[in-house]
Amino acid sequence: MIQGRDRLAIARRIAEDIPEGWFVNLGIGMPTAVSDYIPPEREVIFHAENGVIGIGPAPAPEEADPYLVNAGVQPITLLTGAALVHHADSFAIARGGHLDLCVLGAFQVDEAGDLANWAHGLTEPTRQIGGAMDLAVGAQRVWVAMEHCTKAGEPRLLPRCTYPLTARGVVQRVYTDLAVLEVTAAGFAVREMVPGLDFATLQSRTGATLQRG
Amino acid sequence: MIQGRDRLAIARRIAEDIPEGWFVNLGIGMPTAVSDYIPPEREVIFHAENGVIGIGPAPAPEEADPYLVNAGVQPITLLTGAALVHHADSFAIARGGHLDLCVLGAFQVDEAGDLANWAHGLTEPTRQIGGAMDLAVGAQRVWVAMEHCTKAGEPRLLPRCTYPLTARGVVQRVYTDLAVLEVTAAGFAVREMVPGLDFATLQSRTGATLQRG
Amino acid sequence: MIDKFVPSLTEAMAGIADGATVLIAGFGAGIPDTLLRGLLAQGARDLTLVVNAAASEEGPVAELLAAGRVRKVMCSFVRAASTASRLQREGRLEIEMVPQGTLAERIRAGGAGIQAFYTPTAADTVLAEGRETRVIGGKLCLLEHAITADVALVDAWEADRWGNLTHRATARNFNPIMAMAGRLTIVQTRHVVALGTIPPQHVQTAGVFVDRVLHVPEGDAA
Amino acid sequence: MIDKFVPSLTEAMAGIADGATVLIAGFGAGIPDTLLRGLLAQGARDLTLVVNAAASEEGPVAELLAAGRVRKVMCSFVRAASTASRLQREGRLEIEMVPQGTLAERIRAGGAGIQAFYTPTAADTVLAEGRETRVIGGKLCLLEHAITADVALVDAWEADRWGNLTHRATARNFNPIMAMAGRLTIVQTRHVVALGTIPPQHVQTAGVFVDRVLHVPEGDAA
Repeated sequence: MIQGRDRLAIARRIAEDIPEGWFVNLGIGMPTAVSDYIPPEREVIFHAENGVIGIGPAPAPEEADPYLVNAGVQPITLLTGAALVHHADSFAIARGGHLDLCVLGAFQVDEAGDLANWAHGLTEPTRQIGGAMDLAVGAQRVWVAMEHCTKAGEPRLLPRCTYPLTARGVVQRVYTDLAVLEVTAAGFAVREMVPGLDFATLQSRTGATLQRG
Repeated sequence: MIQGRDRLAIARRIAEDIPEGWFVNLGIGMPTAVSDYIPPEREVIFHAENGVIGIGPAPAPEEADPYLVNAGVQPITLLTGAALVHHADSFAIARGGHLDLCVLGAFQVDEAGDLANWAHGLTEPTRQIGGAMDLAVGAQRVWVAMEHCTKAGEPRLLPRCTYPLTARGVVQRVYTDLAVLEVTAAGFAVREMVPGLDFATLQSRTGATLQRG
Repeated sequence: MIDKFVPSLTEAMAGIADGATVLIAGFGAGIPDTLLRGLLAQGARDLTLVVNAAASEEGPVAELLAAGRVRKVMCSFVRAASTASRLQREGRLEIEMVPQGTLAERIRAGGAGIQAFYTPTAADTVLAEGRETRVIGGKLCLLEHAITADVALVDAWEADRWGNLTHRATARNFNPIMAMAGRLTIVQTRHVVALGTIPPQHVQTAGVFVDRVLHVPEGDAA
Repeated sequence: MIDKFVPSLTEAMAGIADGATVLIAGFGAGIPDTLLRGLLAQGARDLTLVVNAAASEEGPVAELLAAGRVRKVMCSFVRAASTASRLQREGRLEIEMVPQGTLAERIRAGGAGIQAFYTPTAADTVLAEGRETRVIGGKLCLLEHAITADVALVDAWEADRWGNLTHRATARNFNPIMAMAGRLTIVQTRHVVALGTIPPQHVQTAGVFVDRVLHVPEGDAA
């Protein structure tokens, strides 16, 4: 039995790859935890769609300020050096190419780098576009954090997304519970597997054909 | 010999027609003086293209702050209640319909309300577009302050402008040294003449056919 | 003397017509909740609401929806378990999904006199189906039109009698741009300050965008 | 540790290539005069300058023009008695006249990832000849493209090591939006402040837009 990374371990793994000085937006859900694993001496500046540049650690519950929340409407603190702007200015940052990285959750990613993360289908009543379409096309880099398969065991890494797209050809890397993969011209290239996992097993859990290393 | 209004008297005449509570942009030149004739108890808020909302009286020369200027790069003061914004936000005010009035200088105005105030011709090396095109199409009302004729005695109020246009069909009123005229569907209607001036004389100094009051 | 303060919620909400488009600011924080209750009481019907999220079964937006007062919602986020989704399934509500950044930019464009713009956001998604796209600077772009509205409902932290506003922390969000885009911009403010209290360089929403201001002291919901 | 301060004007201006497009902020106040002298000394040629006015025969913009370093100027204002007009008459300079609000909006669009927009400004003037117009919402509009630039030269009053800036009074003008639109944004600041000195809600240009900051104490022109 392979011990895959849990959600926090995926976030921690992503944090390892973010260098000092980057401006980064973290999507709602799994990506939000990434900032918890950036060592304090490494200055990385996190952005939220609702106008925060420089999110600090989560406050103790009794110190939460209802006027200070992130894009998931969770209480936050501000780093020393933070800035606050309005929503259009905040998305000017996201859409204008000023974010070095955006980490998003996804339902599906395909080997062309297409991203599907807002609906399971067009008639589905839950439609969580939020800022994902803006971030996906606007950020310099898009990394995805997600489970390798659905709870039902269906692959999420596909030759072609079947859910409605968020954006086309934008994903550069995918971090899952099982592996780190890069989207290349030849498709998904496996950069890293969790200990004990072999390539054939990873391939069996993946809808698209994987490239070695 | 008719005593026409001088430049400051034109400005004073315009000031009479501006009610309390309006947001007003004053163009460079003659219009700038309009604010001097608004009585202090009548709150009118003046805007400048370079990001000022709430221009106060001109400072004494020794109190001029080089960091605080109007769109003519003249020193200004700020009213209590003023706000400062950047250039795009300032033009969002002008272009977004938020100014009740813009008072502009002009070379020519025609009976369709067309305004020409940025160049005498297309090859002329002085081209002072500045913010006039933005203001002329964006403000709720455009009033023009100008001499009725050029120094050479040529009329400036015409059936059709001969100089390059700033904007088409935007001028509602013209205040000159001789008269106050309104642009109507039937052309220029004379609302007021300076004392001693008769209609025939005014018509003789005007390129377009005038309508009586 | 310019004084945009109104003494009551009824006067704040006066004149909103049936069929009006209403911008509703807020994102977790900065929601004009008192004005929304005022809109509920005021009675206007056949409304179009422009709001970031219609994700709830509670609160004044859900109540407006449940009361059958809304024809259409433009938003970036709906949930299955929301009044909006239920009404849409029942064929009683139109929902237009708009990416959040495009929503913000369309509202700003409306306030700034920009009629329409091209953006890469959503250009190669189902949201672009049947709509105008164009390649500009090598990027596929979608034409998006400005949003202006009859009414904007805005929350503020401080306001002066000219309508100059500050917004506290992330309660800023949509408030300044919705204030710009409303033909009638109505503000609820937690604090009233004397003219000149807000330094000119710290005004976050200039009074030029504001029509009426209602003082709603914090914790006071009426 | 993020530290955007550079110790010298030479380092501030390093790497500006021939053929670069350079945004030059300022409007009476807020002109990055030291950086402009640095650009003059740095030597890049064949430049396109985007600046509100090219109206003078003196000062560093006129010197850049006179030195034959500039291919094109985009501006809203030129005078007959200016170096720009003289060079244009001699066939040595291209001048693109842009209405000031359109200029500001095109720069903001560049910084905000908007590829192009429709505006009524100048739509029925000679500036629109041969260009795309369209009636939107009953208004004749002109298609205007975003301006992005290789370099933005920006003036500030205060800066911290992340590049958060304030601008004093009307020295703000084009500075925040040009900072957004430059791929390399270089700032001269009158004052250096510790991180956190500028309250988050009072930052006028966020450090996310800034690459390098040079301290130029007031009155010191080098």
